[in-house]
Amino acid sequence: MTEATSRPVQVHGEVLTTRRVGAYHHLSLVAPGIAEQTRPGQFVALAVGGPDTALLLRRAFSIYRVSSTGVYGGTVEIVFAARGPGTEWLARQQPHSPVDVVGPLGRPFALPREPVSATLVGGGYGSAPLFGLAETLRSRGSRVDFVLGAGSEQRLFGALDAKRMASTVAITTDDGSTGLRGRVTDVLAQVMERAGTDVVYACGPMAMLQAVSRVCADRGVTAQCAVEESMACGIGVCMTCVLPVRDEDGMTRMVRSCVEGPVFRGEAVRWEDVGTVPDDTYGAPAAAH
Amino acid sequence: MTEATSRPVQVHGEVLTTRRVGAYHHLSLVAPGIAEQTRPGQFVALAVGGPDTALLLRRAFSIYRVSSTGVYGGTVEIVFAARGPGTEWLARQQPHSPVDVVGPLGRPFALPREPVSATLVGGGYGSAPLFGLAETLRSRGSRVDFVLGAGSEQRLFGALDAKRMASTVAITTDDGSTGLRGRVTDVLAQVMERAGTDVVYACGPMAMLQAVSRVCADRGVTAQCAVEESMACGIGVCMTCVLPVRDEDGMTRMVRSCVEGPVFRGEAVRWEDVGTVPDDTYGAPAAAH
Amino acid sequence: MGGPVARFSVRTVPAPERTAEPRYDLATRLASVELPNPVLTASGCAAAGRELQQFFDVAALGAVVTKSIMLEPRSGRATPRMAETPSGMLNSIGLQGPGIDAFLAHDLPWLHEHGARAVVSIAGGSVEEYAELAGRLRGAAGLAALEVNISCPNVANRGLVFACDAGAAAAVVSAVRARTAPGVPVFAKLSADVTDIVAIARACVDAGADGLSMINTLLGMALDLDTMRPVLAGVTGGLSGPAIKPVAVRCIWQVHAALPDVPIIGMGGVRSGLDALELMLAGACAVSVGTAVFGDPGAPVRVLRELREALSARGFGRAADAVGYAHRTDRTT
Amino acid sequence: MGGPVARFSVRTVPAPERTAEPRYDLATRLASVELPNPVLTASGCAAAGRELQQFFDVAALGAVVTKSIMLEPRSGRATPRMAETPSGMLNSIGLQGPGIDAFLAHDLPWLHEHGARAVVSIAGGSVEEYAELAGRLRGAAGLAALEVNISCPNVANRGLVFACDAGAAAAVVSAVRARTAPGVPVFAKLSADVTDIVAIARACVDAGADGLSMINTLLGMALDLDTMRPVLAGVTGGLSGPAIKPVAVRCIWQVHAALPDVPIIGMGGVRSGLDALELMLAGACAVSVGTAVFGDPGAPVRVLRELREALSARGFGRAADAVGYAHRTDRTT
Ligand SMILES: Cc1cc2nc3c(=O)[nH]c(=O)nc-3n(C[C@H](O)[C@H](O)[C@H](O)COP(=O)(O)OP(=O)(O)OC[C@H]3O[C@@H](n4cnc5c(N)ncnc54)[C@H](O)[C@@H]3O)c2cc1C
Ligand SMILES: Cc1cc2nc3c(=O)[nH]c(=O)nc-3n(C[C@H](O)[C@H](O)[C@H](O)COP(=O)(O)OP(=O)(O)OC[C@H]3O[C@@H](n4cnc5c(N)ncnc54)[C@H](O)[C@@H]3O)c2cc1C
Ligand SMILES: Cc1cc2nc3c(=O)[nH]c(=O)nc-3n(C[C@H](O)[C@H](O)[C@H](O)COP(=O)(O)O)c2cc1C
Ligand SMILES: Cc1cc2nc3c(=O)[nH]c(=O)nc-3n(C[C@H](O)[C@H](O)[C@H](O)COP(=O)(O)O)c2cc1C
Ligand code: FES
Ligand code: FES
Repeated sequence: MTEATSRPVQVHGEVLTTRRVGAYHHLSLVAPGIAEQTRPGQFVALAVGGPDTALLLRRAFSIYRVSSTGVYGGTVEIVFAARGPGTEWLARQQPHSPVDVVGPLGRPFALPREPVSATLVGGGYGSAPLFGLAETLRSRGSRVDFVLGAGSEQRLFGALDAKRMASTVAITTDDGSTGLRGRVTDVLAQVMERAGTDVVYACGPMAMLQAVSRVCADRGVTAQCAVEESMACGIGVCMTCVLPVRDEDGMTRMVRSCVEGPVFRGEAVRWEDVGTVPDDTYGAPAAAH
Repeated sequence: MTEATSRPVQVHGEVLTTRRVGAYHHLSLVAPGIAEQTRPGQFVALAVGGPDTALLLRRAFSIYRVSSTGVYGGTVEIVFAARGPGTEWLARQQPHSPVDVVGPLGRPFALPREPVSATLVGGGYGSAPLFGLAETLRSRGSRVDFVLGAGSEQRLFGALDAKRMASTVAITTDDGSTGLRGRVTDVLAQVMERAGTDVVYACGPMAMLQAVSRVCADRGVTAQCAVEESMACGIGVCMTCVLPVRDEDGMTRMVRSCVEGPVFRGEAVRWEDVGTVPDDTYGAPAAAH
Repeated sequence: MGGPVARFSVRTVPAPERTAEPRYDLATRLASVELPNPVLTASGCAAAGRELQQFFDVAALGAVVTKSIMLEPRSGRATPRMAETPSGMLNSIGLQGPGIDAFLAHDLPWLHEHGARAVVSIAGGSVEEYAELAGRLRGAAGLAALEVNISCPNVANRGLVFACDAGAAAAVVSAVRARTAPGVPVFAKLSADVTDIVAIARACVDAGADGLSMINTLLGMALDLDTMRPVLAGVTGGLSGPAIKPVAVRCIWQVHAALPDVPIIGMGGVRSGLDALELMLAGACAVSVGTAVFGDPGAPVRVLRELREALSARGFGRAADAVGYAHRTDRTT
Repeated sequence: MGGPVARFSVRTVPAPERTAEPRYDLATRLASVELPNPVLTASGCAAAGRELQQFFDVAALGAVVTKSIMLEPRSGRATPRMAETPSGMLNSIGLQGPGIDAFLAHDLPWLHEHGARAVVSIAGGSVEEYAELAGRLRGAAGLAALEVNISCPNVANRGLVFACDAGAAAAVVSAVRARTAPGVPVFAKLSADVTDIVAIARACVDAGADGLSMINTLLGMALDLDTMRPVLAGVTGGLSGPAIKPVAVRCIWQVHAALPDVPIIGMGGVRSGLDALELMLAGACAVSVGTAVFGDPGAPVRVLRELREALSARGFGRAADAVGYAHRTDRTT
């Protein structure tokens, strides 16, 4: 697998288009200098609230798609749920509204050197970064299968895109409003079996990533999971976004998900211990005794 | 002289029109329930900054004009200079933008019972509340003369309106870009002489009001001055907007300009002591010794 | 979604006492006095209620906390008296007011006639002055409770603020308690500008305070970048508004943890029903709305309405059940 | 317009040293060390500079103040570690860091190689630990000054924070001063969560501090209204951002008034060049940009540019002339 490096830039972007997609909002932004560098799995951090706002911190969003050509220069697209003051502000923006954008941030999904069979698992808007990934994988000759899950049909994002791109698409919803009633992990093993999966890429709620990682571990398949931790800075300087991750030597460290993630190997993350500092963590208080 | 009483209301207003007028912004707002009650000299307090704003306090603006009829119900018009975050936000609002309005606030200009000769003196956007006043005075048979002053032509507001309404209009600017180079008080005595002025109504910077009050005092003419003090609440509960005013018995009190003003008799305000608590003020620390 | 797994599991805990048809019992107790609901005005942000009556019926609130009153009439400080700051404001009013005589003649009777419960805030420059004020208020009709504003300079001790010294705070509280009718609770209003607010709280309670109010404004300051001098004529001023809410929550939390049986009137940056709920969960049994009134004259009744909705959405049948709920460890989290 | 007459007259005072062609002498002194300009990063808000280098050249700043380093590697606290609040944020990171060995091996050399001046912040749980850190840093290349973060719990004294106790603060400062090379100034970083910040400042200076940094975060807290538990895993956290600027200005003002010769690094809510100027006028000779970096990674260089413009617009030929200017009474106001 290879990893791309990029250098984030801060640009005065502008809203190009806005659109409702089920329960979500889709926004395309003119943000030159970002699109060109973006690899699937990276994210942008947007300033919200406008001048005189009481909201100080940027909001992080997975990059759904980019286009680096066209009359506007580079554009970046995101998909988001309006769930608090920042995302609600963003949902109120109109074409031409200025939006300050920092990106691309974080480490992208690691790509296989050879063609493989890849299964992409998305939960809710978590599927957003998977479509650019699917395109890249396919252009390199890999097989792509999708498993998409959500609370309800309204919260399922990108099923049509997936059908266009993938060999197969399995869909689950908690309420059964579309696809199978249940969770992505109810069908994942079966999909992997059928597709002969070599690598799983996943993005969605932590509980989903944990479950996906377990399914993959059971089958000895690599999982690349994009996590979503609360972030104050998004650029690696504040240490708010950490989670316990095992390094190559098996040592657990509290690792910044904004710069060392958001994509982690599923088996490296200590999912059950997220939200704690395990006693055996490097530098943990318990270890000091 | 008589005084009208009104009961302020808080309404969810909406911007109807916006317009640049020289250095100022003119805004008309749909604000039902306010227009109907407004008397010349009263003001409105507008919430600024939108949701999630760090600006907590309302901004006060003299009511320029009202109309209580028309398809929109009552509308209120203001004229303002964009000079800080609140007024800059207001200047960015577009038709249909929601604006929360409280008004009408404060005591209006006291009106004469009989027809008189009234001279209206406005400095900068301070002329705004004088045009409604002029209309009322004229409809009651009074003679109206205007003296308008400003830093420059760009900052002169309402010269055409004044010409339409008044017997005479005198104009001064600091830089001589229109009218006479100088201050309103350079021409005021002369205008009063010619018009046989019984009462002066003034609104503008404190220094102007002080000078106007002195001219009037010298000639034994009543001055009705609308002041502009920094206000946190605008409704009489916070005590930030006080200035030293002599009452009927000659006792000086720190008086709230939002509810006992903004209109004061010129000779009652201790202009030279504004920004201090004179030693002989009721309840002053010095008096306690 | 996201966030650590721990947060997820916590979120799914069923709220307490969810009943099929929620009753909204908003009553709360300030020690011996029951109020119909927990939303009050904050001292100095509602004068004596009259001006707000134009916007809503002040009798609909739990109580009106009046501007701190002193023995003598006071002119207050010179202007400018306020400066807006990010999500807050500074004020330096200097306790301008009519003095206790005029207050007893005009303000308290007005509140009583209009059916409002009055929590009367008193302020002084010496222990004697506080005691004298308490004595003058004894037996006054409409008086629900006393709030003792001890964030005043102690004339006898180089102007050191009473609230910053446990001994001075206790002396004021015990003098006021001694002169106040037994059925009228005495609340001491604390300042957060101290190294150890729990120590001051304890001293006040030991001295007889029936409850505590917190927090008063934080000491702050702003400079005018045109004049390059302090904005406020009084140089320093009190910082209030949403900016200080995290400090208020922390203080209420600490004091409630240390003194769980002492009723607390919480204040500091409350603008919405959710803010009020936050202070209650931290340990406040009533909540005062201060600076928010300046931006929204109807704020206290709006906060009350939103609080009612917030409590019922969380299955709290009684407002009292929410008091200090965030401390409870007997939940299945 | 408007405002009392007094404000008018003040506004027209000619600014000091207005020259036909303004020079921009931005240099400032941290005691014995001269910096090319007064804008620094704030400890804990810029890591050790490397990440910010992606956005601007950190050598362009007056100095980089590094995240407080401890003797041993530290995992920090559990998550959630932050909560956004009105115009502010709470953090409870728990000083996660690599320990002094890794810092000396990787971070300080990186800063030195990139031409940046490093103000190294140190933190410990005992006087000995601070002293040991100072000793380890002695002679390190690139070290411009030490900032002693005394807002840490004192293990030996029931976790009471050093900065809240004059004696403990002084003990740390004198131990660090004794172990530090004479040419390297030692700044003590004060907390505003005390009854009398001037007393703590004086104790630190008497113990040998060459300067003071202020303010650290205010102790605050937020509750999650879904879980009805504290948002932060660490329960309480430090409040930073524009919300606390008025408190920072007040502290700097008070300490500069009491100790006018002691250099102060000011911080707390600086987001713009005007904010930086405000802290300087209050008495700071340098200004750290903290939380603002999270919202705007380019903030420190932007603040520097805006400060330069603000100084020149006011006719200050030298940044140093603005330091404490708001205290000056020898002006024709
Ligand atoms: C790497 C990454 C990628 C993301 N991609 C998407 C996406 O594609 N679509 C989408 O809808 N959302 C995405 N999120 C979540 C999104 O950042 C939050 O929904 C958003 O920050 C909430 O802001 P708010 O003001 O509306 O809500 P509030 O809850 O009021 O936010 C308050 C504070 O908490 C932080 N916060 C709250 N929830 C989250 C969260 N889940 N993750 C991180 N920070 C949070 C905010 O940044 C803010 O500082 C992503 C988060 C991360 C870290
Ligand atoms: C009764 C009254 C009538 C007014 N009428 C008009 C009018 O018709 N047109 C107009 O342009 N302006 C008018 N003003 C002034 C107007 O309120 C201020 O220009 C405005 O509040 C500035 O807000 P800002 O956020 O742009 O500036 P900032 O200076 O950033 O405001 C900061 C704070 O100071 C207060 N403040 C600042 N300047 C003033 C001031 N001059 N008067 C009162 N408060 C101030 C603001 O309300 C705010 O709380 C009036 C003021 C009063 C009291
Ligand atoms: C303008 C103003 C005047 C105040 N006057 C008093 C007062 O007289 N007595 C008092 O105890 N507190 C006074 N306070 C403090 C408030 O009662 C309250 O404790 C503080 O403002 C925090 O609450 P808030 O953020 O909701 O305003 C005053 C606050 C403001 C803003
Ligand atoms: C996330 C975060 C981490 C911090 N870590 C430290 C630290 O390690 N050492 C320290 O002395 N101050 C630390 N601080 C405090 C800042 O250096 C600064 O004093 C405070 O945040 C006020 O400045 P600001 O409002 O500009 O952020 C930290 C602040 C934040 C927000
Ligand atoms: S969000 Fe600041 S280090 Fe990751
Ligand atoms: S502005 Fe509050 S009393 Fe006048």
